[in-house]
Amino acid sequence: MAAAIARPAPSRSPLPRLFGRGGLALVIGAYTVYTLGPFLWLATMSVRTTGEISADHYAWPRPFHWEQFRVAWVDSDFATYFWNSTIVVVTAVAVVTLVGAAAAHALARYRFAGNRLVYGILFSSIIFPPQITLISLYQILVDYNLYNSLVGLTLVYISLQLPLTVYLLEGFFARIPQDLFDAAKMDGYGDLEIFRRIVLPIGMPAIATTLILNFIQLWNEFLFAVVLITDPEKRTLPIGIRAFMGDHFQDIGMIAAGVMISVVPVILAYAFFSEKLIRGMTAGAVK
Amino acid sequence: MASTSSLAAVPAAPAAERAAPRRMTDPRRASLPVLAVFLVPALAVYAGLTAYPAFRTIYDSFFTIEGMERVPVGLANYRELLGDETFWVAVRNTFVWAFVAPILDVATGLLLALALYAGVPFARFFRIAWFTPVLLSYVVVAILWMWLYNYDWGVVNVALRAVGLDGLTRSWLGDPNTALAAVIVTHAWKWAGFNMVVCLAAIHSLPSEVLEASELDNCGWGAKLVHIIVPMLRPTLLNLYVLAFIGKMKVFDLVWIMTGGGPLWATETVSTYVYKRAFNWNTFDLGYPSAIAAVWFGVVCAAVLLLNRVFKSKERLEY
Amino acid sequence: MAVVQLDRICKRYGGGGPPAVDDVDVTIGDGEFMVLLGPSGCGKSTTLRMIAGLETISSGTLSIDGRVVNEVPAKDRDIAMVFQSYALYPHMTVAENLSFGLRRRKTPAPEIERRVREVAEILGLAPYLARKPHALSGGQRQRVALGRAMVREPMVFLFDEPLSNLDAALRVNTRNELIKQHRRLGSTMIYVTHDQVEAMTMGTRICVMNGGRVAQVGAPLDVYWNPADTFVARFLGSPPMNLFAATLAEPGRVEAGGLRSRLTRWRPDALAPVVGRDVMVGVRAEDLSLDREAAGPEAGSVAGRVFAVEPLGAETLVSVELERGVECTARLSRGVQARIGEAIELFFPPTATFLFDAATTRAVPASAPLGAVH
Amino acid sequence: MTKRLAGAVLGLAFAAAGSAGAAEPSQITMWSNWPDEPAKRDWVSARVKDFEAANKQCTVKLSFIPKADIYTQAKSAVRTGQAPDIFYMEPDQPEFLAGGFLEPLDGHIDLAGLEDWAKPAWTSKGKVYGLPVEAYTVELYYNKDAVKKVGVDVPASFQLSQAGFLDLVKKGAAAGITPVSQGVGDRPFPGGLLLFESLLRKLGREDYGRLLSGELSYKDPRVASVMTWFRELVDAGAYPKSFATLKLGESHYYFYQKPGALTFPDPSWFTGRAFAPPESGGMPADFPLGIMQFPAMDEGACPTCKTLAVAGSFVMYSRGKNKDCAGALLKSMATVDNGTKWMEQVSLQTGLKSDPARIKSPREAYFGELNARNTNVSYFFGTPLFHYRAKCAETFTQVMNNAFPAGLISVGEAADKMDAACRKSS
Repeated sequence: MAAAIARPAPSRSPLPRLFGRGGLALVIGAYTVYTLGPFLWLATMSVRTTGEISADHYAWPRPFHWEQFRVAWVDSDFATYFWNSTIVVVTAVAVVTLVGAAAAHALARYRFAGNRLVYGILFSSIIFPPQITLISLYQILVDYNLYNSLVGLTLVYISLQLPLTVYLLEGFFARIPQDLFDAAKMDGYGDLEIFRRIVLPIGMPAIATTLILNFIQLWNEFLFAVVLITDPEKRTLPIGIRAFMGDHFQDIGMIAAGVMISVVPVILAYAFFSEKLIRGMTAGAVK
Repeated sequence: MASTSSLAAVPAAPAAERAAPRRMTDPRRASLPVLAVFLVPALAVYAGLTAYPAFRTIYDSFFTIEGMERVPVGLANYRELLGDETFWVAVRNTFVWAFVAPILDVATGLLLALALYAGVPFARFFRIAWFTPVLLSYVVVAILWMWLYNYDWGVVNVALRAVGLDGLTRSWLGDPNTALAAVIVTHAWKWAGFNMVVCLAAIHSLPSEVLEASELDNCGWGAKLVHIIVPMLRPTLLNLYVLAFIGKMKVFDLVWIMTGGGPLWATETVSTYVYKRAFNWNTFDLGYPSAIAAVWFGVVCAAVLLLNRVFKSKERLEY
Repeated sequence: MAVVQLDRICKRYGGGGPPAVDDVDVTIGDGEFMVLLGPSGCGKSTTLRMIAGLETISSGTLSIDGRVVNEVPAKDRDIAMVFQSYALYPHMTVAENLSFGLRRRKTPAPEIERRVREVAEILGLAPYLARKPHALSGGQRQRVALGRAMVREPMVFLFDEPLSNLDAALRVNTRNELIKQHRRLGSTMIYVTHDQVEAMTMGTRICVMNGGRVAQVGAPLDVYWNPADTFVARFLGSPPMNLFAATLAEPGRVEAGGLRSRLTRWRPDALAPVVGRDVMVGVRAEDLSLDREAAGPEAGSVAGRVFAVEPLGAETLVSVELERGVECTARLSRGVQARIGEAIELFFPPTATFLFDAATTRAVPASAPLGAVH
Repeated sequence: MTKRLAGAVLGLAFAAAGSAGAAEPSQITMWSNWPDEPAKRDWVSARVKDFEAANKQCTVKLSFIPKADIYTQAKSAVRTGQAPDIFYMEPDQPEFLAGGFLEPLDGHIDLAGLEDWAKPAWTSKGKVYGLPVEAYTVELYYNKDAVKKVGVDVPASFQLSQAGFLDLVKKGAAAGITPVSQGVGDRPFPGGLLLFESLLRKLGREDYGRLLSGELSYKDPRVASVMTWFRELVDAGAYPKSFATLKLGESHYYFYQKPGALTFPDPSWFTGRAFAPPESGGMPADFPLGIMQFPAMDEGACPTCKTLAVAGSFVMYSRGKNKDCAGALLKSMATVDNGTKWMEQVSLQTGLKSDPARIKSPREAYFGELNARNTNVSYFFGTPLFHYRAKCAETFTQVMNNAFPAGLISVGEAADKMDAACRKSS
């Protein structure tokens, strides 16, 4: 389908007519099936019993076994997992945004010796394979009594997302005209107030973008959660799903229901915030 | 790590420098206390939860650590690494993935963004639909795609059989010839939407005059793409490539859940190998996996620097 | 109200190179409207930012009202500034933008309210107080920027090319508005621009800068008629003053290429130092005419061929090539009919002649004032 | 700004401190595998409940965690003093013992409650380190009806010959029924079961032991002949096409529900999954399950040999803070009574002593058949992964478990790779 878009059309008509309505629709339709198809398939399976699924993997659910969702919810501690994930992810995202924004602001705005060095150091940690720090991080958390605690996991999540946050926000903050800062200085504001009253509000589109990206990534984080959390009451959603899969080893229908439970809120949230995400990304690029 | 010295310097002398009004008059400068307030939290998080563990890992790589005992072995772990066949297979697979797959990701993302930019109806719906895979966790994506690749009833083989191409059906994840490609496709499926959103944002920010001018120049769609859009998006595309590259150099979750590195190490990546050596082999030695991790960190850094040099791109991702 | 005194102010940036601002020595009187004029990169904005406290002063002293403020942060200098980009806070309404500085200074709320109202009334912004900047036109934004400075009621106003983002008509309006406000407030104002019209019309004095140094300070017309060097001479005036290279063979008259001129403004002893040396003879475009009689008995002249004619409506610019590489432009009346390629001779009164030393570019001081009929 | 941040962090820290402080001093933690195997889970829960009822001074925090996660977590946890007091372990993870992380049970439990054959799996320097709850033999389950349908009669010895098994495979493949249901999607050993059981019967216990300890080469002619035969099975289509990705749970389903297969080589903990309710994927009640012996090899040294192994065991953490309670719990588990209950409820062998006379299993028929296949056999102790370590174990997983039975590499290549990784150079 990629080739279809790229095919040169000897036309100088505006974009919409460039390669014909038909071709475009076909490509778009095909790609939508490709992205949504598997997901919808999963959705149908979530309301079918495993017996029905193995009889025909692609049949339309008949009847709809909505009770699978109830069973999945009751059977496993999805409520707990949700709550844990929410606490950890929301706290981590809030803190990393604040900490990252402060650092990004300092790096974008102030000239000081070692500015680029600090930036490079912070950014370079994006390169670290997580396995590199996993074991030591584990030991450190134990040293500070933060192992198997949501606080420890939150701290680790903050450190995980810090480089990306600084990277994205620094780029955006650097584009805020210096005049605004000068004006605020003339208006009598100090550095911290300028950050709070000027940078944060103006940076909101970019901050929204990093909030969303950080949220998605942490909501789905698995590796650190599995190593750093052992208490079933402290499991986050991805480990919860894994455990749930373990509990229902060959019950495809039930697994699908569990997966749907975990996925739907994120998709709804994205559908709600997607405009902001795009705007945030665009806002930085348009000056 | 060169970082440690500068890390220490910032919080060390805030009081001494407080009386530096000279700096205050230039809004692009800030006194040390102010800088400290802004930077210390981030640097503290970095130092405590990234630099220190990383340093510890590198330190560990000069030991053999069995149980509670650590025996200094000098460079032995590194020497062993040179002769470790599995490691080199993992390096090869990771390189293939890291250099090839981002092209797939970025190209798909760009073309999708162009399709949306071309002004299709329901653009908002498509944007959400195409972004959906990004929202799914690797665990979910892995389950889903293992079902899709199922030999007996997976979509891929069912579709092939439906069009009479029974000969092409295979156990996609079980065949060393296709396993890596199959996992790469899955990974691309997950990430294309992200690239699409970034490209879309970048296209929207292109000055429309240039696009209009190119139309006056009787510039065809293909020509416009090649001569106008791609060159103007170049910084964005290159940055996406580098970001994707870094991501692939670390790729772990998906492989681990889908194939565990098999069959016959065909999908082994450096990350899965490190993890395997650290957590899955029935030995406790942390020194060797630490050595792999340390070497790999160096390789990734070098590769990123090299890419930046090749692309000569000082421009950064446009957000 | 305040006197702003710049005493040998220098600005050097790290990394060597010539200083951006070099030894600027100017005193701006109380209530004066001082215009810093010069091409981009001449150091005028840097000077302004040093006064504002947005840039450190490398050496020299800056004092406001007798108080040395080199080390005083911007917020404590009681100065307001209007930026070229307006620097309106995009996330605040007009009212919030106006009151932002006052809120910081702990001004009582009713007082803030009163001042914002007042300024909004004066500038005609009252209907827009609840809007955000992106919903305003360029002129309205400019007025908000001005208003933001005015509500502060500062000792000194600074303007950094505040009109350059406006279209021509609006620019004229706003210019008049600013003059009006200066008269009303009577505050000291320092205004940076590269536009000579703004400088001539607004400034009580102008300070022409070039390459980081002050080229000349004075009342607008004084600077216009007595430029200190070729740079000032050419920078003020549109089109720029015509300069002709020549060698002063004898005192009293000069001939070079198509140029012929008598130097009646200089007594021989004034010319003595430049006799036999290379000089630049200057004639403003508006002093050239086709009418020999009007130029008087000792009229100078230039002869050449027309190579460009630009009718501007009110007048016509005619460009003449005297010989290869030597050109001059005349501002002639709108009725002039000139054809390209046509040979032409233009005349000017000897009293409209300027003379500069080619080696130093400095003007040769005249013995008699400029006596053109204007 | 920073104040707010500090406040948030402090708040969290307090919340954590609060929950930590609430812990009872006599509480011990215990991790068990088998979240997905109800019978075993119930057995463990019941033992813990009994113990808590009898010992008021101890409470037990019991978690059921998938095996892979237990290993990952325990591996980090033991190093830092954070491992639970009691956790699940199998003898194929010897590094815990070697690293000194396990507490010898000698002083805590009555060793007489353990079967003598089960002790060696956990014995080191004369001490026993694990409570061998789960034991198993490697069995060859089959679908009686399907085998009959393809025209093969299982002899009275319940053991086919080398050629007979090949014939069974070919007939199954010809009839479109997968001969051997097996997959290696989530386990490192199932692909090796058939081959290594055959090698055991060919080589006899002693030489098989030498093979697993690296003293005997995979190029040995006897080994080569079994591998060649095995390769014939593979080429005849013995395994499902989805072999590489089929998970253990799925291969169960594959065997007794859909699409169905002739045989299913599996350790006898087969029952943990098979006897789950059919609607959540277990074996249908009327499934014609049979157990046969793995085929006898031509000129095999020991046709009656069989692998016996200890699997799920409970170990005590050597740095546990409450060894008294932990020891008491393990002690309360190691009784004949509990062994009998395990056999009854789980339908699986145990390393705990049991009283066969008292077993009243609802799966009597199955148990009878399992016992019948285990009379007059001589056991070899331990699966290949119990003997293999590190690179050798990894190579076993990739080559013998996966690539070779998948037909990806030849007999010679497989032998080369195994020798390279496992052969002792001496």
